[in-house]
Amino acid sequence: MRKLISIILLGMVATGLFMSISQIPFGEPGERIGDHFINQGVNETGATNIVAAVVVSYRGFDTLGEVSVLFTAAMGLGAVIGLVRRKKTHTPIEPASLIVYTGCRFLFPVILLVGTYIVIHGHLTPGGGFQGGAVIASAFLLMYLGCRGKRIRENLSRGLESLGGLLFILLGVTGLVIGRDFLFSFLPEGEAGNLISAGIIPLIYMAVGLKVGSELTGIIDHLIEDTDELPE
Amino acid sequence: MVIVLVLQILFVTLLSCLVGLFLIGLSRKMTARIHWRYGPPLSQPFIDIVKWFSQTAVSHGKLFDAGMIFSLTGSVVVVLFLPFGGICPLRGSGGLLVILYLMLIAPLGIALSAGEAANPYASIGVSRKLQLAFGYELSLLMILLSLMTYYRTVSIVDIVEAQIQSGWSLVQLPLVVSGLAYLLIMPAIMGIRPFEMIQAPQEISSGPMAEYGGKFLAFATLQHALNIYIGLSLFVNLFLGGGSNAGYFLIKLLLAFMVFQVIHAVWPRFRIEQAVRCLWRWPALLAFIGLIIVWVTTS
Amino acid sequence: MVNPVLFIVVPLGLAFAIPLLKYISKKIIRFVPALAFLFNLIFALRLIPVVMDHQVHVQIGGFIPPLGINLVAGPVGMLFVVLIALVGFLVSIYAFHPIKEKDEDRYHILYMLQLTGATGVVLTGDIFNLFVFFEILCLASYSLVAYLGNRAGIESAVKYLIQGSLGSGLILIGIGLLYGQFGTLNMADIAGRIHSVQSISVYVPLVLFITGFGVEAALFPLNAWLPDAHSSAPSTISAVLSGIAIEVGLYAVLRVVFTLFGITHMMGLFLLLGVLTLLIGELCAFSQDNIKRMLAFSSIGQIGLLVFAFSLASTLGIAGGFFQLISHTLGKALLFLAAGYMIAHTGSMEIASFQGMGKRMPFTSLAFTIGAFSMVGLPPFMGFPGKFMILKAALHDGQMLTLILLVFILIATVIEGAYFFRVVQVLYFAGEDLPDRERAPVAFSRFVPMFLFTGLIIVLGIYPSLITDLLDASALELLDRPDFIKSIIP
Amino acid sequence: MKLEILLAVVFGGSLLTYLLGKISKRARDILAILVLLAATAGIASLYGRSSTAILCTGFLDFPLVLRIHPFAWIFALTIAVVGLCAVIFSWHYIRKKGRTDFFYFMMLLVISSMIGIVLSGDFLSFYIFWEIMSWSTFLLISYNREEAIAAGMKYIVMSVAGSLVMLVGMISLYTQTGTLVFEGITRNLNSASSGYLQFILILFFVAFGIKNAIWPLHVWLPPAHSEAPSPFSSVLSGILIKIGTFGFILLIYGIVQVQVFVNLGHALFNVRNLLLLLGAVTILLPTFIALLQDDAKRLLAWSTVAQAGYMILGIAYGTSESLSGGTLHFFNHALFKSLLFMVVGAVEFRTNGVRDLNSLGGLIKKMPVTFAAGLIGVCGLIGVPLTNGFVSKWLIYHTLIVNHSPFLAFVALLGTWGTILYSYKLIHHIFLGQLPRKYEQLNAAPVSMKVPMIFLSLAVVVFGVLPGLPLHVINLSEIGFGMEPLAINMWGVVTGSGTIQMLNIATALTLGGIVLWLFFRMGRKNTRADQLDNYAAGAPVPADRYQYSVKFYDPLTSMIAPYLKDTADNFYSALARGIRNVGNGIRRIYTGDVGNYVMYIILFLAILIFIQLYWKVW
Amino acid sequence: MNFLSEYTYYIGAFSLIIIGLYIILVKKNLMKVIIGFSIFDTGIYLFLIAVGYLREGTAPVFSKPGLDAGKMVDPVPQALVLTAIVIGVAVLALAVILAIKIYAHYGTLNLRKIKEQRW
Repeated sequence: MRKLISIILLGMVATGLFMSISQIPFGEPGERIGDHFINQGVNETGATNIVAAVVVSYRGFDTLGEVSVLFTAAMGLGAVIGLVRRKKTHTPIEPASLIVYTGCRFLFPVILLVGTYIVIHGHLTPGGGFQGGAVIASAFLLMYLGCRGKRIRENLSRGLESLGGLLFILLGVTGLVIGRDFLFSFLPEGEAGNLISAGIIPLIYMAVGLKVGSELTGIIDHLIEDTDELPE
Repeated sequence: MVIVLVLQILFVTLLSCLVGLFLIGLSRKMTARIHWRYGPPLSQPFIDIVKWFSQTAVSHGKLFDAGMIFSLTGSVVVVLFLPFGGICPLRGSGGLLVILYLMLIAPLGIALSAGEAANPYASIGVSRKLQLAFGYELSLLMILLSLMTYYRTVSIVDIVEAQIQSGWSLVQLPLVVSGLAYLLIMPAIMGIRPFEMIQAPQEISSGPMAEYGGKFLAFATLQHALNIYIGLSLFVNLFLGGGSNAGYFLIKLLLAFMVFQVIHAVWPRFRIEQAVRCLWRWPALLAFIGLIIVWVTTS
Repeated sequence: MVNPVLFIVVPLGLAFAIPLLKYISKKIIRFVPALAFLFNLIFALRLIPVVMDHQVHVQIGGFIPPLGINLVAGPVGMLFVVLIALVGFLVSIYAFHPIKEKDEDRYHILYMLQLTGATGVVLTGDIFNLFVFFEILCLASYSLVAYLGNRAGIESAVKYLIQGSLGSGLILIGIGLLYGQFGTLNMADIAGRIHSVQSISVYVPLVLFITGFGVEAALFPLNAWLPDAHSSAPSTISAVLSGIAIEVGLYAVLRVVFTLFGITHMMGLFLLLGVLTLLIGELCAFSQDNIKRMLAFSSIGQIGLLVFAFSLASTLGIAGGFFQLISHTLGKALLFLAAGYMIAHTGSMEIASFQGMGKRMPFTSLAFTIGAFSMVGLPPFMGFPGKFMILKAALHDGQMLTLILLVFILIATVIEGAYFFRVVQVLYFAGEDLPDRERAPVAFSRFVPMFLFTGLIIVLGIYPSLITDLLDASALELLDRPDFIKSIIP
Repeated sequence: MKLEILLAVVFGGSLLTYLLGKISKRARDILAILVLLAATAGIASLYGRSSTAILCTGFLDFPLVLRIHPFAWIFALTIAVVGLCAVIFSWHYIRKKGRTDFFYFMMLLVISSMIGIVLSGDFLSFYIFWEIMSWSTFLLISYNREEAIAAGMKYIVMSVAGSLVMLVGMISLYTQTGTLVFEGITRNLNSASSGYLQFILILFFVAFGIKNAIWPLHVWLPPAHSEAPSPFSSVLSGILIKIGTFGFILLIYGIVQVQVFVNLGHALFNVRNLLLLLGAVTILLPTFIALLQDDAKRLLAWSTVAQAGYMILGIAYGTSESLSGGTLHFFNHALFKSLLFMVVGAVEFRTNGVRDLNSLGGLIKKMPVTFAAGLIGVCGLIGVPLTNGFVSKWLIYHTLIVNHSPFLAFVALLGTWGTILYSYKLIHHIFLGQLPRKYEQLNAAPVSMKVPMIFLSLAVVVFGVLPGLPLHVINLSEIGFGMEPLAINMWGVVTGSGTIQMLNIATALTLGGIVLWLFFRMGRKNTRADQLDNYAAGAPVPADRYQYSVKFYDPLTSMIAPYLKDTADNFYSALARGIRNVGNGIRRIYTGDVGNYVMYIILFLAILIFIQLYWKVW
Repeated sequence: MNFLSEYTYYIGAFSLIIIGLYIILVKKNLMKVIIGFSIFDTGIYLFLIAVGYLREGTAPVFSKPGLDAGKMVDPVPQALVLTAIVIGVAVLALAVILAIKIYAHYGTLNLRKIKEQRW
């Protein structure tokens, strides 16, 4: 009965959607603000990776909102779990096998390096703060899977998190302080292609990378703690 | 001019009391005659009143006396408003409505004094008296309203003069039904059999009169006499043309009384619910039809 | 005059800073939200006279509107910013007293983020940015509903999350469709081009937006989450949810309907929807015996009334709608705070357990009664001018449909009166008479917000003309689209 | 004294009383009485003057105007006087009870809002004061806890419904005439079609009918009056009901102009006949329901409903005599009804809470002054000639008969006889008959209760004997309404087709009384017998005390009881139950299962899309 | 016929969305509903990217100097998707945690049984 109703309803929604996309030509180059970004993107912002330019400088406010969404999620998680202090004594878990242990000890710094590379070169090559941060977080995830029982210090990750956020906001506010708009890139674009270029985009991306990395690790850390005390 | 008024007032009150008492005596004499016995002398009520006044009465408190005086005053004042033949002392100050309202002072006064007497039997009597009054009021109101609508006036004196020109209203075509209804409720108004459960001597122990003795009994009888007089005079004035002078008026009064006295002599006494049911059935229907006829014809 | 961006950035910055402040001292964290919203309140109030004659536009990142994101601080926007700042500030004072004994920094951060999201939604002029801030508001609300961690809170939070994120998904599809057709994300830009396209492909995004934002704005079939969320959240949060979150959802629907799509001939549909929501909200509230669920259903009812007022699409109707919106926000926030304080005292949410509260907590019961009387619309309080303006607009409108719906509104108001007065009677007159001395002390942090709310309700009830000119300006902004478009895209 | 100062004094006074109550109870009582004294003096000083004053220039860009004219003056004075008596009466009555500050605050608030209503010059201030009166009355009615809560709820729901209907009527008048001030509305209302006028009349008729307790809308009154504290129920019954009457008069005579009202709409089915019919039913049914009541205050409450019917008859009939009859009856009823409630209140105070008629009796020995006041009040209620009720009833009967509508007159007169029955029942069960053993040590009503009672009973008698005083002021107001006034002199009414001169009736009664009293004293001195030493005509005298009160008018009441079930009340409770069940049914929509909730969202989306696909709404 | 070939991406995206919705509507288990959400989100992201796609377009990154601007894909939807994905992650993380807590409280994930908050 429920299936039948949902099929009928979804059929109606689908017809609506299909009727509406008849106006949107697939693949044809309609006049869009994207063309402006592609043509003038490099010389306006100095970043070769146009997507990064759009994400950070043109629509920087979205990214700020983006970061605060992630921050809300992290805080929400912490609030819902409601764990205050990490309980020292918890059920002993058998250590991972030797191969896995040494493998992850070896791989951990490499993944970290790759992550930071992606963050730093966000404005040049595809990637950026979010993707780099995710990679960094995956490094820590590997640590948790590999050598059980090791934990990052709780308030370190939280400190880094809020530091990244504050850095982002301070960069934005300096734009205001110097009399221009919020998130105005006050640094020189520099010569496209090399590392120190594209105004404040790299700085923002570093702040975002720092924040996303520490945040996702925090989330993973919370999730792992929480699974310990689940009723068997 | 004021002296004439005072004289008229004295004349009307005294005469009405005398007529009332005489009628009570007459009714006793007639009932006795119908019952094949001699019956007390005509002047028996006067003798009783004198006797009662000489006895020491038992009183239950100030309201007990005040209530009785209040009720008798009410009846006396009503008499002043009713035209006695040509004379109507308080002609200009309010018509039938005022009479109607003044007529309710008497039962109220007796009810208050009987209530004060704190005798449960007296309270039962009072409740019966008020129920009976309410019983016949239903039809009486309709009859009076039909009269007032027919003659387009509220004052009773105008009605009497109108009847002098155009003849008795009993015979006027639209008022016949109301007149009939009035005939049916007359015994209840006067409190004579078949509606005698309040004044009847046999009911004395559970009537409002239970606690009355001596002066109070005298006042109660006087009040009963005036009540009979008022009922009859209303009937005569409203339906039988009221008489141009006192003589005609008294004759008509006597004739009307004789008619009801005959019924009084032979009829048994109703219980209170039979009385109310009887009053609310035929007389009310007739009065209602009368009112409709009058309303339709004179609109 | 301050740059409107700061209304979003300052609370956000402080929210990010709280974890760091924890190192300095645990005590001051409780005062940070109050500080942030006091700042917002003061500067927003200073900005209102400026906004009254011309809209303030702010580009982010120095790029002109269709390319970058721009903030539009018109009378409507500032009206909401002031409202959010005011309620946020007062409720944050109420929250000086900790809700759960454990450290509260997460609560304060989420609380600030929720209201920042709301301020962002109200100010932004870009649909994707609207979606992002809307998402912050919803996400913070989900976690705050689950904050107490008890059985009811978690269940309501899950249900709220599922329905909310479904709504957000639909909004995202709508944004995709709009971008596909018009190639721009700026509201004014889209508004300018909306009529150049064949109808069905514009209608579907409209419907998607209405459904998506409608979930948060608690229109009839979409508001199943509201009763559970408001009754199981901590009372400060239900005050904010009822006072601000659904109003901001309604603002988003209004902005979409009036400015973005500018439809004025489909209003009959919304009139019916509004009255349906009103009737269902009031009828359900009538048969509740849990006080917070009753207040939640009454919020649904009031939202129905607001939708009816706004869909009259006349300056009178919209100004009346805004006035009733403000009176509902203040009234409902006061009711939830008072009810929360009483629940904390009696321990149970059942109305029957509030017997004799008039003696034990005289001030809170007085505040609750004034809030209830204002919601029903009795004269000396703020509800009356609101209802009066809506009725005037409806009768001015004069169509047959409006008059018939008016009858239903009257019935609903009578029902609303019935269940509010029942609670007032339980407070003062039910149960046996307690001796006077048994009076519970009123904590200072609980006294100030309730006192200020009550004061505002009475002052605005007696002198409504204080804010009517702001309301007329905002009605004008919503109604004449072309001037809104011209001012942003020259 | 300017109008807005008067209102400021009264409203400020009520607030001050509440605050002062926190400091010293006695000061608060005195202040309450002073405030009302000042109000009475202020209103009295406005006699005969008709002026307007601006209360506040712009509330939602509507001017709030105050207006005083003779017609409003009568109402204002009655409100102030009866309010003053009630507050004096509650000096002792409320002392032992709880929450006395709240009681005084609400009492003064009700009285001041009523004065506000009467003095208002435009519909908006009229409505604002009306609502303040409603909710403060609600709080006062539910003051007595247990059953008073249901009574309060019933009252407030009906009065909120009524005031909403009035609000709609008021605003539609605004849309029609462009202004809310009464003069403005009367000026440009003549352009309105008769259908629109009838619609407006129906709306206002419902709103004022609820407050005036016309038959189908009277349901809240009996429980409200019997559960409210006695001083308040005397205010409630005496004057609050009459605010509806004031509204009627204002609407029919002030705004819609009576000649327009009289010949409005179809010959038979128009608002006037509807009003007259309902007025007649309001007289008949409640009078006989009052007969069946065993609770003193409920009996009086039903009697208020009945007396309100007389006023409606008077007002709706449209001639100047009927208007003066209706208004005079309002004035008289305010006096004797509040007196009666005070009498019952005093008895209730002394026997601490006993209102059941069957368990009282014989209190005349213990509370003679209260009895005297009660007797005069009852005579006023019946309309015994020397009291004020008689004149107003006579006026109403006279117009009905002369203007050829005898059936209405019949109903009214029958109502009077019903009044006699239940008033005697009230007096007999409380004061007459045998004194129960437990009330032997009862002492008389305290002085603070005696003063207002004596004052009111004097007023009842004085205005009974000298009806010219109130009639003169009523004439002034009728001239204000543009109708030709009544030919009156100090002692009564002199109309062509029937005059009443209270002078003659009064002298006749007093002289007759004195003569008969002398005649009575002529005989032997009576011996006093103890109350219980009764004559039982031989039947054994019952040892303990018997009071004949249960089923007092039994054969009559058992005959009419089956016809007197309060159908309106059953209808409303059925309606309330229906709404509750619907509510319960509807809330089942929220089943608690997220699957359904998500289904609703997609359903909403699908419906909107279906609408577009099917009907091309866009 | 060209409809199918021309709009394959859109059809793919919408079918993912419809499947996701179907799962949310029909499934009893909370985790399956959450999975349904992720499918629903993926469908939306695919639709957003499809909107910005250009036939034979390259990624909008000027890694090598000689790239032609005209052939590049529209970067804006990609920016939007980037933000939307992170929002999706945040919501899913919260959903999972709440699912864990639900299981801790109720002992079951069957949505038809978690019905205490109703009416």
